[in-house]
Amino acid sequence: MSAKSPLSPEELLHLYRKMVQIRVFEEQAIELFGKGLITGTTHPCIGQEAISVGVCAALGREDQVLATYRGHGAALAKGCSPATIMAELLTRTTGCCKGRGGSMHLCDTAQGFLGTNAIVAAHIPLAGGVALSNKLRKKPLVTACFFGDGASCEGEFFETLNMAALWKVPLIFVCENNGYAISVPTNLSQATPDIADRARGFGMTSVVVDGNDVVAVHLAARAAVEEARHGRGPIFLECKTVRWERHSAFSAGRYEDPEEAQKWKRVDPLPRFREMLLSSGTAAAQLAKVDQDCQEEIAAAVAFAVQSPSPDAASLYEGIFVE
Amino acid sequence: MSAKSPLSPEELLHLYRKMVQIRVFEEQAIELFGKGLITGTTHPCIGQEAISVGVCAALGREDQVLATYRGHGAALAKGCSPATIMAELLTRTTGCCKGRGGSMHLCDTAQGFLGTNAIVAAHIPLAGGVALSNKLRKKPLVTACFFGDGASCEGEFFETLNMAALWKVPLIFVCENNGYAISVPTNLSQATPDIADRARGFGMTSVVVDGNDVVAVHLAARAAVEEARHGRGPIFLECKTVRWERHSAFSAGRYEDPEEAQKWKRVDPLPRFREMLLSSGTAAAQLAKVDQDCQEEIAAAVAFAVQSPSPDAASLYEGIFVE
Amino acid sequence: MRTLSMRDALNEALREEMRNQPELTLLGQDIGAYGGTFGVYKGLFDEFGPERVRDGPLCESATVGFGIGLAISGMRCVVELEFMDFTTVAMDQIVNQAAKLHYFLGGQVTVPLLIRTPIVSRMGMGPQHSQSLESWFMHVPGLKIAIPSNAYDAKGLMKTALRGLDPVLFIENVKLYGTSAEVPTEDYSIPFGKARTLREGTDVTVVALSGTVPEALAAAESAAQAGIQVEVVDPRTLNPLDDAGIAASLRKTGRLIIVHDAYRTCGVAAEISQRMMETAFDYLNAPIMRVTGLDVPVPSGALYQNVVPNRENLLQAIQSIVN
Amino acid sequence: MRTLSMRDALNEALREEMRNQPELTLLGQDIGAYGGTFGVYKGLFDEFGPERVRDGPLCESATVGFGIGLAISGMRCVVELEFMDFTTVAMDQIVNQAAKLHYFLGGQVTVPLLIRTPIVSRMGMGPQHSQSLESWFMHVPGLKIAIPSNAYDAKGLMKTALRGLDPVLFIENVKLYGTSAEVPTEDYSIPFGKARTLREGTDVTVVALSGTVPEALAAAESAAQAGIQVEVVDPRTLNPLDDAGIAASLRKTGRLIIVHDAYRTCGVAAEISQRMMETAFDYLNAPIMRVTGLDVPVPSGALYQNVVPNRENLLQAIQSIVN
Ligand SMILES: Cc1ncc(C[n+]2csc(CCOP(=O)(O)OP(=O)(O)O)c2C)c(N)n1
Ligand SMILES: Cc1ncc(C[n+]2csc(CCOP(=O)(O)OP(=O)(O)O)c2C)c(N)n1
Ligand SMILES: [Mg+2]
Ligand SMILES: [Mg+2]
Repeated sequence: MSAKSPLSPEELLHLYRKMVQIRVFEEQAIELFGKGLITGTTHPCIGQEAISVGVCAALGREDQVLATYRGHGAALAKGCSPATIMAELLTRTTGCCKGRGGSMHLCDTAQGFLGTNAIVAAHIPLAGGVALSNKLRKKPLVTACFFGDGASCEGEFFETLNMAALWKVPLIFVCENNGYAISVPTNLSQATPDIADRARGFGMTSVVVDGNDVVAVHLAARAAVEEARHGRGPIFLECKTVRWERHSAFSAGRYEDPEEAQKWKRVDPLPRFREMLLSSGTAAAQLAKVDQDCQEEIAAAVAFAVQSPSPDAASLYEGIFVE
Repeated sequence: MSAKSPLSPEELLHLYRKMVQIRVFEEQAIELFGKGLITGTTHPCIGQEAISVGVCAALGREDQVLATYRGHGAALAKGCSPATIMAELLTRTTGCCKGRGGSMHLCDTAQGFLGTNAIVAAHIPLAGGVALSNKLRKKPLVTACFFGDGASCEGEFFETLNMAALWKVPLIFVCENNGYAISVPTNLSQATPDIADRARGFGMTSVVVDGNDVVAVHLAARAAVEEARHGRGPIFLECKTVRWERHSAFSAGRYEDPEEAQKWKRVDPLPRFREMLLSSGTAAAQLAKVDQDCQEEIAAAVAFAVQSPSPDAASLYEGIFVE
Repeated sequence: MRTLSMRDALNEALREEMRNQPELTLLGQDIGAYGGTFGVYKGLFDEFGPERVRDGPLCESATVGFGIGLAISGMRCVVELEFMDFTTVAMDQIVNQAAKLHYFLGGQVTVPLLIRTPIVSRMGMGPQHSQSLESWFMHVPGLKIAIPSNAYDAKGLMKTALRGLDPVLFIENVKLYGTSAEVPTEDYSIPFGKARTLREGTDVTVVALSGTVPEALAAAESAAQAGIQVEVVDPRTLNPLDDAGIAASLRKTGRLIIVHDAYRTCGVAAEISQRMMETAFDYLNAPIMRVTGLDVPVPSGALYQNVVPNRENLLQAIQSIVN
Repeated sequence: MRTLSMRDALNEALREEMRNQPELTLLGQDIGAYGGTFGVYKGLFDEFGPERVRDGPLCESATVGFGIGLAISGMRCVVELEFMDFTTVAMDQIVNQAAKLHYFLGGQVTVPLLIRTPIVSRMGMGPQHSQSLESWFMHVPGLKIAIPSNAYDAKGLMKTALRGLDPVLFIENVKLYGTSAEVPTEDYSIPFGKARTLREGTDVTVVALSGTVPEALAAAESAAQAGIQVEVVDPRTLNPLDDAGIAASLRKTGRLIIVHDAYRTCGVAAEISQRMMETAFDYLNAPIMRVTGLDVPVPSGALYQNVVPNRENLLQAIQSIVN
């Protein structure tokens, strides 16, 4: 980052801090899954942190985010507390969703984080509706919706592109194209390389960005948010990235080849950003301090989660309806 | 049609004959509905004949067609007998589907007419599968799938565009853009004027044609069939047309304005084609003969249908399963 | 007291709440100037305009999804699905999103979404336009279900639905739209979970749903002439279901017949029957009977009359159960 | 005789029929090199290649639609839906197309499509990944439904399904994949509609479905120690359902408990119970009981154990019904 960087040192450090926070969180989640403390499944977003961090840093607290089961990063990037998110992964009553949602269903409305979803693409029209509500109520808010390359083949994705473009809602579609839907590589799921092309067919501004460059993502997101906030949305942002070595802690994904499983490490956005910061003059000690802070914060989150109670069977019938 | 017409006089006359056949058929269907002989509903394709006729004339008998509830025209254009189609509208046992399908569910596999469907867009993936079967079995057949502008907003439409483009199946998407989905005009259902743009986003050849010019449709279809038959499909064909004065014989559609309800007549493809034929030297008597033939043929079809028996209740449990 | 048709009663309920609740928004297709496929929205577009009575593209899944998005943003939304058969294309949004979000997100969001959908079981519109699918939705926890049989109940239940915070599926048989009942001009609402006894009797209880209620009342009238006193009970809502109310009637009469248009197997009748066996087995003077739609795809045309129950086969059942 | 796991038995059935039927094609996601989400397809990709074991984009609705298209073209197709919860996104294709086309097109097409879908009710994967939705499909005429509980039945039923001409929904609880049974090396098949008595008894009949069968057998074993002889019957298929076989057992024991993982309300238990009331009321020594999944959205995490039935609450039910 040269002196001409459009971002201030504080801004850069914020991006770094959030990326490290997410990385450490995910490493811990994998460990807890291995120990049997997370029942079901968990989908780390390791290697994709630059996307949620870059986008969410362009949003205000009241702006809204919806994301997928691979959504821990989006939750943290949007400002949710690692402790209540970790407690949710462990399905504890102190979790953000009282332990009912688990890893795939995180939510913190106070942070504008309106939920992650385990049905691929199902949250995309929900995000459309949230954005429409902002428009109808004339609130100057922007909604960002994260989803994968796999989701971009589901009908609801297209239906929402069409409705969003038609009604000009302040929505940013953020496609995290990590090259795989579980085991299916994108060349087996789409005829053309860029998912962004499809959005253009609806007359929408559509941008492709290197999803492993947090500054590039952030600048693209800033521009998109600016457009959307002024009624010139929706905007489509395709962020190219590389998936972590497995689909989830529970299933492997495609990589039989151990070489391929390590591919993400060669483009890992975190060391890349660290390099960039160091070479543009950030002190190594400053970064080490951030690393240390994040380790401590997440360790505390884990301790909080592990010590929290699990919901009991008596609670099962509570809250199916409001009234 | 000048001497340079790419179509022979026989070909032109065939197009004319099919268009008249469909027109007369639909007029009769409306009359029968008015008399209470058609129970349920019926969706005439009056004013849109040039599309099914132009496309189907480019197909061989073994090539396949799938269409919508507004599918009488496609059935006749593909070579189905007016008598069994009319009997089906009247749900008689002699109907092409034994009287079970009615106006919205026509089928004649012997003519490569694989069925019309009453769930908007649901037949589009079916057509994709039919086209895939041709490819897998190395049969040099082409499948054409008709659907409306409304259908082009449904998720399954996009899902099929994607799969068809990915697997390069010999499929022709024929969008009959008549400007309305029941009462919803296209400007309330899509942000951009051309549906064809969306297909381009999947890397597909995509053509817009005047759907009320049977020769233009036919030539575009010929080119598309040629491409698809040689493995260069799928192809998208958007045919712009104007809907008849109502959505169905049962519901009105939007036109409150009687003026607007007559709009289709001003661009009616049938008199337009007749004009063209006459001015390029076809004898009026020859056309009158065709008109007369069609009137007789459809009158006979009506007589056949009306005289045919209705299925009885005992048959209800027959044929739910093959075995 | 004045009488209103069920269509007008529903229209009035919507209109009044649209006036009371400035953020109540209607989504769907053909709900604008057209007034709804079956006219329930007549005049609302003129009064409330295109923002709040919002016609959109034909994509039921995303339409419901947008409705959920509005609802979780604190607005209230009514979505119309034009035929109950089309719930199939929005199934995930209805049962995995609308019904469950409040619960699994730990109560952080509420989903005040009302989905209106007509049953068209008695018009001969064929296999994809004739289904009564209420048991599917009763199977899934999290959705309230109203299924009124007359104008008075329809308005009162609609009011309750539009004032609560839970997702509601509102099911209306189109054959009832034209039927009239006394409807007060003063504001009233009807709580969910309270069955209504439409006719008192001592010999047999007939629980009838939706479009079968007029048939049940007619059969009861005939039975009375033969000296059999039939009690006709309309549950009015399926979730919650008034088990206690039905059981009270059964304890009085000792005999129960359940009647609905839906397919027999796994229909609501089986559930009501089983609940009665669980709570009132010792009062059963005869096996509980069900008179239902046949387990066949509904053919197009007049044969639908042999598929759904009518007063004659209901009368037969009444006569057979008392003997 | 050799033993095979249910996973391997299913794999073998598919493999053998892939060898016998050159036009049998598998569609889905993650079914190729990956071998299927739960490993049922292991090795098929290597043996039969990417044309016949065809991984595709993530779009369940069009995937089923393509499968139907292949089937009506005279090929045979197997589609995998990765979790039963995802039937919701392909609902129209399953129930309005696959189930009904043969019937309403008057028998002109057949739909030899097999849809495999696993139930994941016992893994803690939360509200959108834990549902047993078989009653929905039993409600709709036109679909055969197999729901085996062991390797032997799974292979035999799969063979029948893959040789017939009707659409089949094949439901597999993932908890059973690892369980083993004796499976002959010789070819065999099991007809649909024949229940299997897995344990003989005289005091009470337990009809158990899918993943609850091992629980039922364990409960029966415990009951035997307390002197209660439990007959355990597995219907194996739900459409057709072996009413006569279940009734025969009930006539012998005079008591019936039905157990399934699915939600209680409008589940299959209610249907079986009602059929038994209709045919064997006079043999009932006690009300028919059901032990089922609770009517709550299934929370993520370990609490699922309190949602689905287990041997303990089944044993309680057995003890209470005999007293
Ligand atoms: C409708 C639906 N189909 C299938 C699945 C199973 N599934 C979960 S994640 C996933 C892959 C999605 O890929 P992508 O959208 O690229 O996201 P990524 O996992 O790569 O982040 C699949 C197939 C699901 N949850 N929902
Ligand atoms: C999934 C579904 N939604 C709604 C309907 C009701 N409906 C029948 S035709 C129609 C309009 C379709 O418009 P378009 O595709 O443009 O075809 P057109 O009628 O203009 O030929 C609608 C909404 C349906 N049959 N299926
Ligand atoms: Mg991906
Ligand atoms: Mg149209």
